[in-house]
Amino acid sequence: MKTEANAPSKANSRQKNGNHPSGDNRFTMLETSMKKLRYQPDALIEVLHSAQGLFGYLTSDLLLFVAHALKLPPSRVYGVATFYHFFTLEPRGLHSCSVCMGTACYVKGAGSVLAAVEGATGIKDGMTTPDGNLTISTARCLGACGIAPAVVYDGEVAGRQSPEDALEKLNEWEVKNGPE
Amino acid sequence: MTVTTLTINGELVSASPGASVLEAARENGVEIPTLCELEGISSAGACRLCLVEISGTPRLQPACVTAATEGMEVQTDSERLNRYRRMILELLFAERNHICPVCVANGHCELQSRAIENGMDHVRFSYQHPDLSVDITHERFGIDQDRCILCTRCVRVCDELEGAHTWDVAGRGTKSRVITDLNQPWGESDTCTSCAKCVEACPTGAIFRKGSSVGEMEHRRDRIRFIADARKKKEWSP
Amino acid sequence: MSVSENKRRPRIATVWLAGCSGCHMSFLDLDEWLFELAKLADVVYSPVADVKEYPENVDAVLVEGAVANEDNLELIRKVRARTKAVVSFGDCAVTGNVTALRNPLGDPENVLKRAYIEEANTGGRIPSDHPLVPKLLPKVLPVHQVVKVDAFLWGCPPDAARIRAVLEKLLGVEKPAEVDAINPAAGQETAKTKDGE
Amino acid sequence: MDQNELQAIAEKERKSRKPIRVSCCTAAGCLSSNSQAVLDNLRAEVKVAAIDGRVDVCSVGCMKLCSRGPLVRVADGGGRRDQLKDAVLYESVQPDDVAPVIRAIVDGGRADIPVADRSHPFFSRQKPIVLENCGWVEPERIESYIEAGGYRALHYVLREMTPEQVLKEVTQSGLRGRGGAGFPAGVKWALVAKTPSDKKYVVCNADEGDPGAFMDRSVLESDPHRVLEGMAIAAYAVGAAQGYIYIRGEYPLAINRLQTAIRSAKRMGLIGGHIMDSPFDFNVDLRIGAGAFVCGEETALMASIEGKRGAPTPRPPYPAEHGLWGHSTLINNVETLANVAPILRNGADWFASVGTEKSKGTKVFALAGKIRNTGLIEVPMGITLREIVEDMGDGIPDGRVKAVQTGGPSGGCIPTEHLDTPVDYESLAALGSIMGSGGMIVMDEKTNMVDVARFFMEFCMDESCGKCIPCRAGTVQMHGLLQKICDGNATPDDLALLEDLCDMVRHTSLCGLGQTAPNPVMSTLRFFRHEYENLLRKEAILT
Repeated sequence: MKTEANAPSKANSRQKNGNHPSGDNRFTMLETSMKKLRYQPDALIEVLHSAQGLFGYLTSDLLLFVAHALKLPPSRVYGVATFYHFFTLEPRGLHSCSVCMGTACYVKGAGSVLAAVEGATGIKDGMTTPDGNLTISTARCLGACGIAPAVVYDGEVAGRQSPEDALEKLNEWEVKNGPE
Repeated sequence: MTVTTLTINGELVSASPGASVLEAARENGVEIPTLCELEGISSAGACRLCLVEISGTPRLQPACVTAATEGMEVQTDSERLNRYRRMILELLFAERNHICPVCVANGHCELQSRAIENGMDHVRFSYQHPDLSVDITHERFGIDQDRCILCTRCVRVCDELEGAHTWDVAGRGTKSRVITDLNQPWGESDTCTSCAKCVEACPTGAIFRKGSSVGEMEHRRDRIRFIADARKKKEWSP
Repeated sequence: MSVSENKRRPRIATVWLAGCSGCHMSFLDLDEWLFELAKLADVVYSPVADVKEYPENVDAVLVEGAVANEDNLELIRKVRARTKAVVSFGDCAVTGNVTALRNPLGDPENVLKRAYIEEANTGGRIPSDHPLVPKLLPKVLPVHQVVKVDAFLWGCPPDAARIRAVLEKLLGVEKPAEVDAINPAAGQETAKTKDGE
Repeated sequence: MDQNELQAIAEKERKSRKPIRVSCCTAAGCLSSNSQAVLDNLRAEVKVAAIDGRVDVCSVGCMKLCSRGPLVRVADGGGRRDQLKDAVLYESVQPDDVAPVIRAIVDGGRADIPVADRSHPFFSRQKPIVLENCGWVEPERIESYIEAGGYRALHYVLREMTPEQVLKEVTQSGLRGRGGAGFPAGVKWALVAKTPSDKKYVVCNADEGDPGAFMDRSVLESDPHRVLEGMAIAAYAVGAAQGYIYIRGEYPLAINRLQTAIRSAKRMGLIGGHIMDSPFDFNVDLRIGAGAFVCGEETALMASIEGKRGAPTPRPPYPAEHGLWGHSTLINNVETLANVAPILRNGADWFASVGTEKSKGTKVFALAGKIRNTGLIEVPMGITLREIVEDMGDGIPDGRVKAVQTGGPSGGCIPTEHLDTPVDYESLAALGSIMGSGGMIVMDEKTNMVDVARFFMEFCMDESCGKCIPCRAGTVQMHGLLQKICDGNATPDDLALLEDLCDMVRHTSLCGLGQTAPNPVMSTLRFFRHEYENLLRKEAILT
């Protein structure tokens, strides 16, 4: 038997808008952007975009802060945050490798590039290596079909990638080989 | 108020004004199989078991959210509909771990009843056997994700009747799960009022009273209907 | 589906794969009807009969249990090849049921670890390989996912009346006993199946 | 803002132009091959060569031939659009190539860099309506759009036409929704117009999600004002005062350019209260998606705009009756709205003269796959697939065409023997595919069609919202069966089960995603059944 998530700390759950007890300035910035959206509950997705932009990922604490500010049930906020691919509840790796799996890239061999990266690291699409060095993800068409297959390394698009090219990049980042 | 007259399975019947096709059928003693629908709360049109054929409409329509209209010709029972319904049931049995003989709701389970009524005697699809959790942190109730069919009755009853909105659906697609608050243990939920409406609403053995043994988990749907009715008709107003 | 067109006496069998034998117990609950059965057909193979090898030319077989290990697999393939009508007999055969509860754990190795080490009270140890202990298959499978199945008799266990009904149908009995819709919890026939209403 | 002021802005813009215009594509395709560095170098080198007095360096949108990016165009002729035909279009320009390009301008002549053949069918067969300004206007400058005739249609509509007349014009043009299904735009508009509702909304669906499609993105990155103008005209016709553009979060550049466009249009009074001094008010806000393909479906899109999980709801009620926050709502996709201004500017008859009987106008495609020329094309409806693939795309470098995939995960694969099919809604549907939003992927003989079907099914499985059972669990099982076939472990029974399942999911799913998810399987089964059968085995083996 197991349970799935950590309980958010109760100390923070009763906070009034703003002034997060942690003193973290980013909460004030989030507060400002929520104010701009007039704390409208229907602005939840915009607010989550801002929150992730500020903090990198969405912790339970942060989701609860947003839920209280927008007067939304916590489960609703959690439901929305986990519905959309863009939001992440886990910290991302230092480096990122995003393989485009659009149709054009796929027919030109993106699948084997992804397989090579997954094979070398022992992690799957959407996961981060245990040492926090690399996150692997896939994208659905970057619009770079002309240079397929495309891979985005740390935000930089590289075209016409082979499995070898990708592995070379991982070496450069000193990504450790994972279990096969 | 004028009634609506329509044809269901070739019989001319009348339905109360504003009735859905499902309600019209029930008023006239015609059974349409359902799973996600529950009297007293809004309909989701999600389980697709109540799909019916309507003359002049190319697509099958869910009876629970389709309004009965004057002159409508409805077919609720056909070889094709039953074939589709059977496949939907098979998909559900294959999706999670439904082990009837050891389930608290054995014999009181709507999924099981629908399968028996439909004659679904085996599942042709490959069982997914996902590794799922059981949460018994709540003092009185438990949730076993193995048995959940994602009908969202718990979400709707908690939101619409209790007003707590403790439940919601997290994730998406086959990774969808019903959760309490921020996907935290139910026992640590800040919003749950322990009203048990979700327990009574659950069609399977997913949400249960602790201490229920195999086959002991009976659902009191009448309680939900009672509260919903009372609210709607303002029976308790001074 | 009936095996009664045969001129000779029908040959029937029962087989026990990965299951608890509860289905066979229910079969034995047919009590005195078993004498009727003996008049209608020869029981040529069964865990309750002392026959070592599954014979050729069997007309119908009731298969209890899921396919969980290599012995099960070998036997069910043999059964299929030598039998006209295969009936999945009980929930383990039909769905995998309790025997398939191990599937979410993944590899057999994990299963053994969970059973013999993690759940052990003291000093757990995985039993060493022994030729007499058949190897577990990667997943427990219902019978129809391994071989073609001709009829399904679900229930945990199916009650005796339903077993009789199936056998009577197979053997072409003219007026089979009537069985109503079934309440799976009670294990007895009841007409009412609607849940909680 | 009135006609004269618009003209004055256009005039001023024209006068400010220098004799030579160097344009560098900074739409996503070229940006991903480093065109920003090329643009920076161009700007710097022009200064170094001291020719900045007679040379403009512009950042423009898509110039179509994405496979040869970054693209740089050098045009003389005083920045006049009609002189463009004599311009030089350099291909694959690297930052180091900038110096020779500038030297060629100084010395006269051409740099020794590959130049695109502008008389090639890839360019000559295009019929630009939606893309008429792409690669010409500077997307971040509203003046540039106004110079190209922008906002004149809106002005005309507000001054000279009643909403009924606008509806009539759009209906007469025969414009159909470019999002995929091809519902007549005029009918949709009229439904919203006649629905009584105290508030109405116009929504631009820019949630382009098909893997292999980047048409809408190119339009938004290259010519964002065109979409705003189309929305404003639609809002006037149906009686809406608020608009939303729902755009994928994966398109940061398009988001950025739209934000700039909305800001500058507001500043000039082309969006906002009393537009062009008329009583008409119309505001536009952006809503940024967060990565969910299903949000391209109307009801899911509305749920997402309302800040909820993007789960579809049963239709009816349609958005026209019960849309955003329960109000009547018009939803059109980017390309549909991008057609609106030209229709009002040139008239319904002009538009209806392009295309076929039932499919009017043009269609933009993102042409990609194993083909020589990949990129953005806009072609008249009715052109054959063969013309697109063999003439414009110039065929496959080493091999032959096996199939053309249209409509992405909701579409199908059209085999080579049907390449003479005209591109229109009905003909593609007759072949079990759909027009779709405009992804067109060419596949060669080496492509495994079962694997293609599996690929699309994996996409649908990942993108299923999970609300209805046929789609949530059905896509998983269909994917499993396809994987089993690909692995060589499936029997004829498995194939039969797959076909039954396709039929069921198609007819029972709640929304378009599930209803069309079996299409790639059914279309490949129809034309490439032998490829499936070749992978089957007689007897089951354990997996």
